[in-house]
Amino acid sequence: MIWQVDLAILALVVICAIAAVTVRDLLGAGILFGAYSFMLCLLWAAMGAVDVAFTEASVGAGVSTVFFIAAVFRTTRRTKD
Amino acid sequence: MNQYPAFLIIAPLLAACLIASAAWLRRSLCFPIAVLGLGTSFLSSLGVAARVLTDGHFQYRMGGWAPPLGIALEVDYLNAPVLVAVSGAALVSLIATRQIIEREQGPKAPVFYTLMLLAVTGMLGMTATGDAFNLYVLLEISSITGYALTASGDRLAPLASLRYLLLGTIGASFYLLGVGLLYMMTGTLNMADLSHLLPALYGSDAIFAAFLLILCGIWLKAALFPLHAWLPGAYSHASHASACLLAPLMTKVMIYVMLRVMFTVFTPAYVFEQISLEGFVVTLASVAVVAGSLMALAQRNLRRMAVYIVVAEVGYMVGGAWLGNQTAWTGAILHLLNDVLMTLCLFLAIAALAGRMETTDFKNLKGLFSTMPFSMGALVLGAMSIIGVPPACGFFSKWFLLKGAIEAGRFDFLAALLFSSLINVVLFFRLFECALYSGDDHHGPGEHGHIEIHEAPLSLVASLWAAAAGILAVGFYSGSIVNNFIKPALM
Amino acid sequence: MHEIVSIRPLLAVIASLAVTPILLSARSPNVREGWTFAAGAVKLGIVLSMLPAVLGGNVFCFALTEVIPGIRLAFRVDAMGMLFALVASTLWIVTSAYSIGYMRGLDEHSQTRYFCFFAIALSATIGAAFAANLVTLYMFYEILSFATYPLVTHHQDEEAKISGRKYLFFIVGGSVVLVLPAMIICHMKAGTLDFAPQGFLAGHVTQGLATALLLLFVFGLAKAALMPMHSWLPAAMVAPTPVSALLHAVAVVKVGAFSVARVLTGVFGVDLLAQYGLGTLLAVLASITILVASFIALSQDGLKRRLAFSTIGQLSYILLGVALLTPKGITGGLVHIAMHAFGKITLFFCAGAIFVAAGIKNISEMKGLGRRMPITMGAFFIGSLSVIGLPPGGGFISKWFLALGALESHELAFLCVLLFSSFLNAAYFLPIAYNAFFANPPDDAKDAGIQEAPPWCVAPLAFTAMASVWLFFNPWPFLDLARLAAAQVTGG
Amino acid sequence: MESITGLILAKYNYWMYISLMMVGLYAMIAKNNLVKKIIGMNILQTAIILFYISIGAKKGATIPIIMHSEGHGHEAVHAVQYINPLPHVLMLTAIVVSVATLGVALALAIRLYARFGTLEEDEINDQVREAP
Amino acid sequence: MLVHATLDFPGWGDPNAPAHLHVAPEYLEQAYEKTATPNVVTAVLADYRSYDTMFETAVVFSAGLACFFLLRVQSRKKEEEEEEDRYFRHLATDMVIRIRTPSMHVPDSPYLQQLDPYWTPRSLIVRAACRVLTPFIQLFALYVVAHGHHSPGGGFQGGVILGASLILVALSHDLRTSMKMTPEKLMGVLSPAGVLIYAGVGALCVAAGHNFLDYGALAEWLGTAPEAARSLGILFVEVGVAVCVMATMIIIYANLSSAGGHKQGL
Repeated sequence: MIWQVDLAILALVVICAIAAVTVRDLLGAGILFGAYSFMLCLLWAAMGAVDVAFTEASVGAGVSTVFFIAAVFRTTRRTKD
Repeated sequence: MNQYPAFLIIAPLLAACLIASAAWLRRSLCFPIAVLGLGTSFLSSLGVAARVLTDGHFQYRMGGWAPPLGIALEVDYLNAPVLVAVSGAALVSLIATRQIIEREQGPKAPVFYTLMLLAVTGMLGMTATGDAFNLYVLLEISSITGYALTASGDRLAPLASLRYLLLGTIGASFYLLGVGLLYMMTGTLNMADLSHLLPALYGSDAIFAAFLLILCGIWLKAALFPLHAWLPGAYSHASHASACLLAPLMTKVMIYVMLRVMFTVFTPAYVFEQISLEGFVVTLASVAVVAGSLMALAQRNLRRMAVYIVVAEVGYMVGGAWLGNQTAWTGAILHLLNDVLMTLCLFLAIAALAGRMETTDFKNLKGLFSTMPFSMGALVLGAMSIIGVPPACGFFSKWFLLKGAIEAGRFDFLAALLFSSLINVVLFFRLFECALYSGDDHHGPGEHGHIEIHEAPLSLVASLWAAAAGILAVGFYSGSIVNNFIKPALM
Repeated sequence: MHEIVSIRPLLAVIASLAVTPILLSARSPNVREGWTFAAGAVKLGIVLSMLPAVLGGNVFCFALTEVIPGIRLAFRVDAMGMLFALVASTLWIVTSAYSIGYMRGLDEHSQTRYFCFFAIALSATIGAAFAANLVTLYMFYEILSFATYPLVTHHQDEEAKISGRKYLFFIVGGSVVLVLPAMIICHMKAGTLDFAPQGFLAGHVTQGLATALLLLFVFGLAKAALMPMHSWLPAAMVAPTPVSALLHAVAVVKVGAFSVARVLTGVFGVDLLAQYGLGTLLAVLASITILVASFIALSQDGLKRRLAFSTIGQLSYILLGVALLTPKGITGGLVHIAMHAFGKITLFFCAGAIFVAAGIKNISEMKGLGRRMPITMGAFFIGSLSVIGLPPGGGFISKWFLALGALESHELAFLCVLLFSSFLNAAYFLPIAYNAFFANPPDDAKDAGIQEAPPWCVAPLAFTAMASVWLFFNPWPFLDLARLAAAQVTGG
Repeated sequence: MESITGLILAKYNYWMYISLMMVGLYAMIAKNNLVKKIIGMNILQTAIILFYISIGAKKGATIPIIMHSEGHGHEAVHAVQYINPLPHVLMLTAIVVSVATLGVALALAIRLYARFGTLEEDEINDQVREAP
Repeated sequence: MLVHATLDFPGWGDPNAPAHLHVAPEYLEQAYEKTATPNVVTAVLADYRSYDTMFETAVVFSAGLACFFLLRVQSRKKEEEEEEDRYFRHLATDMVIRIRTPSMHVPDSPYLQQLDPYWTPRSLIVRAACRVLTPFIQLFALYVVAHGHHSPGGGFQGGVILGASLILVALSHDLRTSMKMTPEKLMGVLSPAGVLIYAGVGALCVAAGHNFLDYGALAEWLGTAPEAARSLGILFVEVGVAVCVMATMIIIYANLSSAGGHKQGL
């Protein structure tokens, strides 16, 4: 495995995580969380944990994001922080 | 082949699934199935305890795989009585709260039963399992159902429940991380296997970090002061039915997990010789006891008072476990069992009272001894136990705790315990003073005045008295419990 | 000395407890009170049935479950316990009769509750008398505290509440904070808590620890009302008079004094106390209490309050007697349990009867009362004599033995205390009787004629007054029991 | 200097999981918005998953699916060739747990919004204080 | 503290780290022989540690139940009392009718279609694409479940994908359409049924005289070697997991997106 790619993905993961908690829009936060999950999925695939990557792809990037969006749709996008 | 341990845990799980299915078909079946499930579980726990008495420690291999490859249930002197207490208390509280559930939840009552059963499954599983990761999964089952159960209550219940969820998840994550560290350093998840592999690594910082993380996680879940922030809200706003199930069991099972981690995974040799945290933890426990008692004193509502008593009781057990001598451990384990009964009795009584009036504020309790004599009678027994009056069981565990504190030379903890007992006297007699006197101040209705007895539903009162009788019975036989279970467990 | 294993002690304890459900569910007051009497009779019968064997030097034993490894809930009926149980169970019947008269006479509320807790309190008293070890004693001691709380606060007004709080604070606080740690230390040092006739602590404790333990016990057992742990007692006089009578002249305070006596002899042992000079220490404490309480009593106008301070003083006689550590002194102390009980209960009954019949609570209003209530005031006079320790009151016997004990131990100071306090007793009791018979009544009550309390009230007080006199002439079996007990504990 | 760089490089996954955990904890504690807190919670959980997967990683090994063919399936399997499967198993479970927790948390958030009309914790607290 | 502890860790990817040396090799070296399942992850998940996995399924189940419990609004009367606009579209003319008061008769005819208040015309392409894609996704999901022995995947992933495909329908059409395809009642029964299948297989093993979840016990009944029986046992429980997960995902989505009303989703 190529450590540069690995490192790049890791960096992206952290960036997405920080972005998801700082962005001032809950819908955006949800989407960024989806991106974060997807990056993690790539990371795990790179580490050889295919089953986990598969699950993370379907759960984290898929269903969780949908849950977030559904919840935000039912409540509000507004956030103070 | 002895299948009791499997039934013990699977019976409530199966019953939960059956209820969830039956709810769509025939609602009236739900409650009997629930009772059946928990009843089977209780009987199995008795079977397990009997076997432990004759054979000592034994193992049940799930899937037939020997640990550390597979997961095994390990039943020994320590958890057999805890299993009996948990399944028994769950059964009692299920039967007791039926009316409350049906009234409050209406068409969702079957879901409530299912959640209750799943929570009990999780707690029983946590108690019986011999695998550190399996414990996490079961912890999450009882937590997730616990969040849902606490969210059903008054207006503020969802807020309290969400706070509980966030803190609870932090606690569980810490535990998981700690287990991960242990796995990384040893390569196994089985508790017995861990205890064999760990001595070689005792100097390691990672092991120390793992121990701290696991402890912090458990303390968060067990609501040890100052990590107790979630508990008062969660238990005082939740529905009475959920409080009756969770308050007696959840913190106690977490204390059991702490004992298991201290005794089986890390041996006392590590906990008390390699690292010297006991001074700090016992001080913390003393503070917890005092703070819990004082906060209870500040409450003007019976239910909130009871909730803070739970916080103080957690301090008792944690302190006992960390005093570091046989006597204090005996006290902590015995108090764990007793506290299940005491808290159950207390919360059932509160549920009974609350069923007959709007709030449990002290000012609403006037004249209750006349109108609800049976509920109040049981409450008196529970209060005696919490104060520590023999022959109620609370006295005997307090005895060991005090003795352990003296043996360890921890007079701060001793003072905290005595102080808390004194505060408990004040707490309960303040309550009884209200309840003893009817509304009019002087010379009540006289001999000829007739007071209508207006009791809680029969099932609730009967269960309440079952708990109260349990308090007395455990009190009378606490010597046998100590000799037959706790002493061998500490060998 | 034989140990007889028998269930009788347990039966004696639960006899009155067993009727509480019946009392609670009884529809009519007559049924309720009938059962109260029945239980009292059964209890007395059981206690009496054990008397001959105990007088013969035997001991009844019965053990229940093991509550702490090595410690069982157990009963052991020896001479000392028998003496106390006999007093308590006899006086219970009398007090029940009196309660009926008093409660009905005043049409008090919640009578069912009253009789129930009365029964529980008595069970606890007998249990304490028969306790075989410290844990059992502690258990019944605590149950007694809780069972008497509703009785003390029976009137349910603000004063009763405050008194109830004070009562609980001293009694429960003392037992939890002082006695419990002391018990645990004893268990740690000696490994047992079973009362031994000559104590079990000998050889296990140093002088400093023994002193500390002694202080923890005597102050922690606050029912004995050793100063400064006495202030609950006058406060608790807000209770209805029969409660004050039985509980604060007989059951509660006597359980305190009895427990202290039991702890001194059964835990420390006479030899240990003598060896470390602790007897003298306790005797000094008791003497101070006696004198101070007597002086305070002099200044009280409320009859019940004066009686209360008198009780505080008299209780310390018992402690003083035991603290003298001589056979005569201990005999005197123990007999004083019985003699004072009969004398003081008479006085309380009289106070109650006066209140029921004339509505008077204060001594200053009692001038000339003897003409209106001759029987009551006559009984009061006899009771006073007994408590002061003048013949023909039974109290003379106990004071005599106390004085002998003081002589025997060559402590003339304590003899002086005894004599001087008796003088004080006379000073605060005799004027009451004198004024009642010889002073002129206030004008409005001059020609009232005879106005006695209801017969249910008068008969018991007449009975106890006569019993006091009878005990002077024939102190059997109390004196025999006390002598036997003193012989057992001093190893003589 | 060399050694520190080496240390950082050799264990960079572990450093990452710690920083992710801190991000998650920060969001859970410092953020005011409930959904933000929930996101933080999930980040915390995934950080731990990352930690476990990093434990399982093995240099020069392949995914834990045993190579086999129907004919001669019984040649010896060398553990060193395959990545440690156990952490993967555990983390499958952990992911499931995290999505379950997420569902419950969001459900609670919706309930709260329906009742208080806001997701900001301080605003909810104000409302609670005004009308207890 | 964590940072300090990290210094004590074995290096990343070190094959000689203790984690790799104790239990893991045994799994790797024996799993195929004993369970006839090449995917070691699946073997460990559903056989060695199947007790864990059963509770994992139970966690999912309880989460679904919790969402249902927390959000679902069932009292129909209350809903109708709420004053709420409802929109209907006449299919033939595309005319939109608004009905306001609850007392008014709610038309229930095949020519009218109820619309959400926030309704926006949806892209035909998205709709059609979703409709076409859904069966393939579902087919793939079934493959994932069934082929979990050999390739990455298994009951859980398959279940999630199945659930996701139905959520996709709900997203592209509306919640009502998907609720018609997957009625709440069916899902409500399927979700516990999944756990029941799992625990039932375990209980069957007990009935056959072995320990709970010891699939080897099924060998006699299935007429196969214990290894193959284990493999089949894994398949059975995977199906249970898939059923439970699928049903639960749909329940959670339906409740979250409609805040419990099940009337109008996203």
